[in-house]
Amino acid sequence: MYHELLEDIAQNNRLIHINPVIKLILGIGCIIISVSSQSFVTPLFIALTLSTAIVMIAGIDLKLYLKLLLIPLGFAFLSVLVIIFIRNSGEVILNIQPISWLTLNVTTGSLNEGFLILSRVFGGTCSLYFISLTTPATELFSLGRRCRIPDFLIDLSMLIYRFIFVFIEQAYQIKNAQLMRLGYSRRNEAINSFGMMAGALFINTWESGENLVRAMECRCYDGKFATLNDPDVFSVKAFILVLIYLSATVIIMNITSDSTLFGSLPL
Amino acid sequence: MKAIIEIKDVSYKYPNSSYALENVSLTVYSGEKIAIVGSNGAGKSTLLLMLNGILRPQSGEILFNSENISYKRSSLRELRKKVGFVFQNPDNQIIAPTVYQDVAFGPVNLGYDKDRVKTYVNHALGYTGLLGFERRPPHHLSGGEKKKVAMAGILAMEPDVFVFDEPTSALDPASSEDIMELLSELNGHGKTIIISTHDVELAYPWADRIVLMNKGKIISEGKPGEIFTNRADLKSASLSMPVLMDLYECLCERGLTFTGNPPRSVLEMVKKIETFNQGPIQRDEDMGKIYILNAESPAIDSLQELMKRYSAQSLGAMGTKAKICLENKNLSPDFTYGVIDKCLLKAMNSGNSIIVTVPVMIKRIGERVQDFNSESGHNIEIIEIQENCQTKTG
Amino acid sequence: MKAIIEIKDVSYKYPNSSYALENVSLTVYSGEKIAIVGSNGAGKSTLLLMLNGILRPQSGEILFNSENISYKRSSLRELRKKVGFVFQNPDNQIIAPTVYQDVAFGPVNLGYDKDRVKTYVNHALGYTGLLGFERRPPHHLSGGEKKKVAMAGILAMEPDVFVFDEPTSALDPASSEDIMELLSELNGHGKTIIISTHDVELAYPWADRIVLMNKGKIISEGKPGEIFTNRADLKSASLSMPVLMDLYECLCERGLTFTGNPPRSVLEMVKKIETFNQGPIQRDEDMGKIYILNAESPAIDSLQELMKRYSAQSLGAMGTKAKICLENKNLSPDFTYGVIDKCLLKAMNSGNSIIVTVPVMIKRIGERVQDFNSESGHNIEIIEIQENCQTKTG
Amino acid sequence: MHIMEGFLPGPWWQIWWILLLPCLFYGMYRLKNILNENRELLPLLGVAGGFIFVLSALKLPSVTGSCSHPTGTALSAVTFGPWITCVIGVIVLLFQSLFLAHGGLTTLGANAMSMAVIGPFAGYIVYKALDKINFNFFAAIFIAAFLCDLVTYCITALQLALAFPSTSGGFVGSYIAFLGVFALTQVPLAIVEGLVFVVIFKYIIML
Repeated sequence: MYHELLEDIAQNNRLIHINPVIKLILGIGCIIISVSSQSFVTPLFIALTLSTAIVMIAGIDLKLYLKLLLIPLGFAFLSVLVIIFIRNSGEVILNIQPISWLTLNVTTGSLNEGFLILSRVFGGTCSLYFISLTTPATELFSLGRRCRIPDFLIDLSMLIYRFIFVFIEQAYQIKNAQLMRLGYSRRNEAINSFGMMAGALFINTWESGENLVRAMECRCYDGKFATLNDPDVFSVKAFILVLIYLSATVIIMNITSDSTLFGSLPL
Repeated sequence: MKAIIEIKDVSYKYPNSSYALENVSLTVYSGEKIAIVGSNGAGKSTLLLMLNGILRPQSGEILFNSENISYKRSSLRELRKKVGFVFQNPDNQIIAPTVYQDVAFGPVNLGYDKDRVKTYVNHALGYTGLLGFERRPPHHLSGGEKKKVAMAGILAMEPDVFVFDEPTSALDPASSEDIMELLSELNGHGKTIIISTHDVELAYPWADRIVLMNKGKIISEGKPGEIFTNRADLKSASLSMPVLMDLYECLCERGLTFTGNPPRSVLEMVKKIETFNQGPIQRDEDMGKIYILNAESPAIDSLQELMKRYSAQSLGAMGTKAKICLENKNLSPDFTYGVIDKCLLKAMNSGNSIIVTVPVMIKRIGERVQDFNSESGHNIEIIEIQENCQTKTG
Repeated sequence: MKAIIEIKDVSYKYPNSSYALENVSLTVYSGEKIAIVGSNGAGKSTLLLMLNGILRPQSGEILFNSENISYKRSSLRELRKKVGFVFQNPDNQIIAPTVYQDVAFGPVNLGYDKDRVKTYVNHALGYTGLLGFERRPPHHLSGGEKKKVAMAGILAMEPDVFVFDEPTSALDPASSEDIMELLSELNGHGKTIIISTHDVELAYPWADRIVLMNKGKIISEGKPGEIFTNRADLKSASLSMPVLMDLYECLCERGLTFTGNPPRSVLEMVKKIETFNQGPIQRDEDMGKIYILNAESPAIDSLQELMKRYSAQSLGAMGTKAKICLENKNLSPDFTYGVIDKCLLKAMNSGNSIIVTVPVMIKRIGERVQDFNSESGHNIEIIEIQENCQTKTG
Repeated sequence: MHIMEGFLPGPWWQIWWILLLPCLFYGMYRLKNILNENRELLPLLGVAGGFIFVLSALKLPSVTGSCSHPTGTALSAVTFGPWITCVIGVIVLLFQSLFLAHGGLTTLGANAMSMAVIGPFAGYIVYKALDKINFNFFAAIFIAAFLCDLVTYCITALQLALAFPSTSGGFVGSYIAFLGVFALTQVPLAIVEGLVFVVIFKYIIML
């Protein structure tokens, strides 16, 4: 399972030594600009530039990255479809009447809005991927500590983090073992197999909890967790580059705020 | 021999890491005992996971019974029925609330009816010596017992090929020997066995063929005697020689000359050392005898009497059934592993012994003793004790 | 020797099961290397868990530094600072999301200030060869590396006694040897080491003292040579003899007579066999030499040149530092474990060798070679290569 | 059902964040008090959080053929109560968005409200009520998990409808549209999730 979490990929990216603050400013800045943009141009610009950065600079495998982009598609597609049918304005392009009492219209306005939202999702997701793929959570914990997020919350997050990986490996092995004995082969059986796996995992969770308490006792636990030493140097040059990039996108956003797919203004 | 699995030029790479397998080719023949030997991270498990389609090679192909593996759902079902896989960690394999339910998991998924499931499960439990454990929760079993439940779960599906990832990891010596003997027994029934291990001491005497792996590649393959004498290959695989082999090689380097193959057991090493020693070693005139008793024969009830009659000083048990049978009679055998060699040693020192075993192993005992006799020039006799308590010379 | 831990007549019973420990008494002396040997379920882990107060005996008492263990929270903290415990499964011990944070867990909770924490952690990481791993998450490490992180986490608390439950379980041979050598190094620094294991091959050459356990009781304890020659005790503990010991005993039974103690290594066995052999073995005149090089000395840079100068055919590395040092220079040593014995063997066959090591090990090499010389009647020289590239005879 | 990053426009993503914060702070306050009394709860919550994440990262077998992920928060709500579940849930959702790209950062507020606050509350209240009248345990578990899932999905549809009211039917029309479209996948999933949790609890009790 090792290969299925973005975190694992992030641990090997080439931007790992850049101070997380800079990466977060860039990533979150781009997300907010994407969501705020009234036109599809800026989010697509962000998506394109950040994807290039992820693949070319951070060195993430292109094939893998393209696969990741498919993840949001399912939800986005269905939801955007709904929006295209319910948010009518402007010229009617398409009219369907699947059932006698239901008329579905597709208009220029709804298409514009649908496309805008799709582009926001696209831009936002690429920005999120930028954070996920370049900034391992291990770096975020110490950042959180410096930002004065309460200790117990960070400690809890770190424990959850640690056990995500322990359990995911176990779940993967259990599932493989079930597959080898032809588990998940029929519908009702699949629910049963899944429930058994989850139950077994729950029992393991229980045991892990006991072991963890014991391990912490053995090491004189006194309510403290260590932080990572020596944060990465804050590169002023990188910071200025990020500011320039963000300013540029804001300018693009303002210039292109009227651009739409079909000319008429969105709502 | 007929090829049962052919791996042709297979490569596999986990994303964002180096090759786990790189252009690996290997043919497994029906009825073989193969050990894939290498240190952790050598690619052993990745290779094994390909054999029943859990992982799919990114290049190259895998043939089962001369046909390309198909990754369609129904074909995978067929394949997994024929190639059984036992994981390294039984905790992640046996998850049903009771032993019976766990062993029945496979047969139930094969769609067998209730009676048939019961027959298969009972057979598998009997084979692994777990009858009476049906209602026990796997949780409360020892490591060795858990491993046996995992094996029984696969056994109940009656596959032709058994794949075992690190069969003895984390087991104590007695449980390890139990498991390895079960594997030999399965092999005696004609099953093909493939194990992965980093334990050279284990693989050396057990395997018919060794496949040495490192960093996703096969370094060498061949008979144990060839692979484990190659210090350079072993070093590049971060492994060391089995102790006996090491001793043998060191003695050779010191200028002693031995005849024949390198020793695979203490017995063979003893014989080799004796060949050049002129000391007070006991001579061949007064060899002991080895008696063999079928664990299923009624004569087993009069075992103690038999031991007296044949003036046998030691009792060996080979195979799960034999061990359980003796246990039920409150007899504790002197030897429960490496039994033939130990009895041969006894015989060389003019002691008699009785081996209790199952029919499938009797043939193996005969072969081993004959091998030993022809190589050493001794003439140690094996005698099968007949059901009617008479004897037949074998 | 001073007793550091005294276990007096301790019993412990888990609810709903038989006694895990029954009237166990044992004294551990400061600076010892003890191996508690037994099969799974013998009570080894239960016994170990008592040593730092995780489990509390239901009867009997445990003394640390001649004082009864107190189970008050603050006293337990003190005890656990002094008795470090490394669990069998590192996944049960590693708490934090990165290596640095995990190793720092102990020191931070002991209330050390930031700089002190850093010093201790860096020392522990350097010692275990994990420098450069600080920011790695534990799930990206191999089994052996995880085990080292678990060790480093305890090391950073600087305890006097190290308790290791099955230190090499599930590790491949190279990682096992790494870990065992680390334990010997720690012992060289005066730490008391207690391990539990079911691996007799591992315990036999390593331990100063063996404690043989079965079913919650101590069967016997004493020097490895005594414990592992007692077939009856080993059988009742469901264990078998180490291979070399088995061979030795079989040869004895066959009527060969040896002098001295049973062999603990291949080298010793070779010597024993040679004593009665009159074959073409190379004689003592042309013994090779063993050169020793401090891994911290600048001379290490000219190692290849040194090897030529002293016509050394083989290179050994002892200790983590030495291994890392050679790795950084892209040199691959011929021997990385059992180094002294292998160099002695080389020397017997008139080959020279260089051992790269750390100061604390130099003394151990000297002792081992002296022992060997006095027992075998050979006179193999060890020569320390000095920093200024001159040599001093040791 | 996670709302993707970038899907909710302003001011809706900010509004859901603002609604979430007091719940989160109250949960943290409760948690801190409990931890002050009993420090050993922290490791237990840590493993529980890991479990919830993994459960939701696994693909649930589905009757309709599509795949989704059980929320697992029902389990936490029943075991630890809804306030603590809120804290664990927010952390788990943050990790889900970062590690799996399920959900996002701006949409975390909305997703957490539906999955870590309102859903678990509904499940918890129903479970407690059924428990009081000595309802069959497994049936209670089924209903709690089923409701937890269903309520979560209703809230998500509500959040979408509020952000994108229909031009003709307004909020109500939009809500019906979103409910209808996702009902195809979500209702069967809620049933499956309920069944899965029954199997889990049966399994745990059998051991």
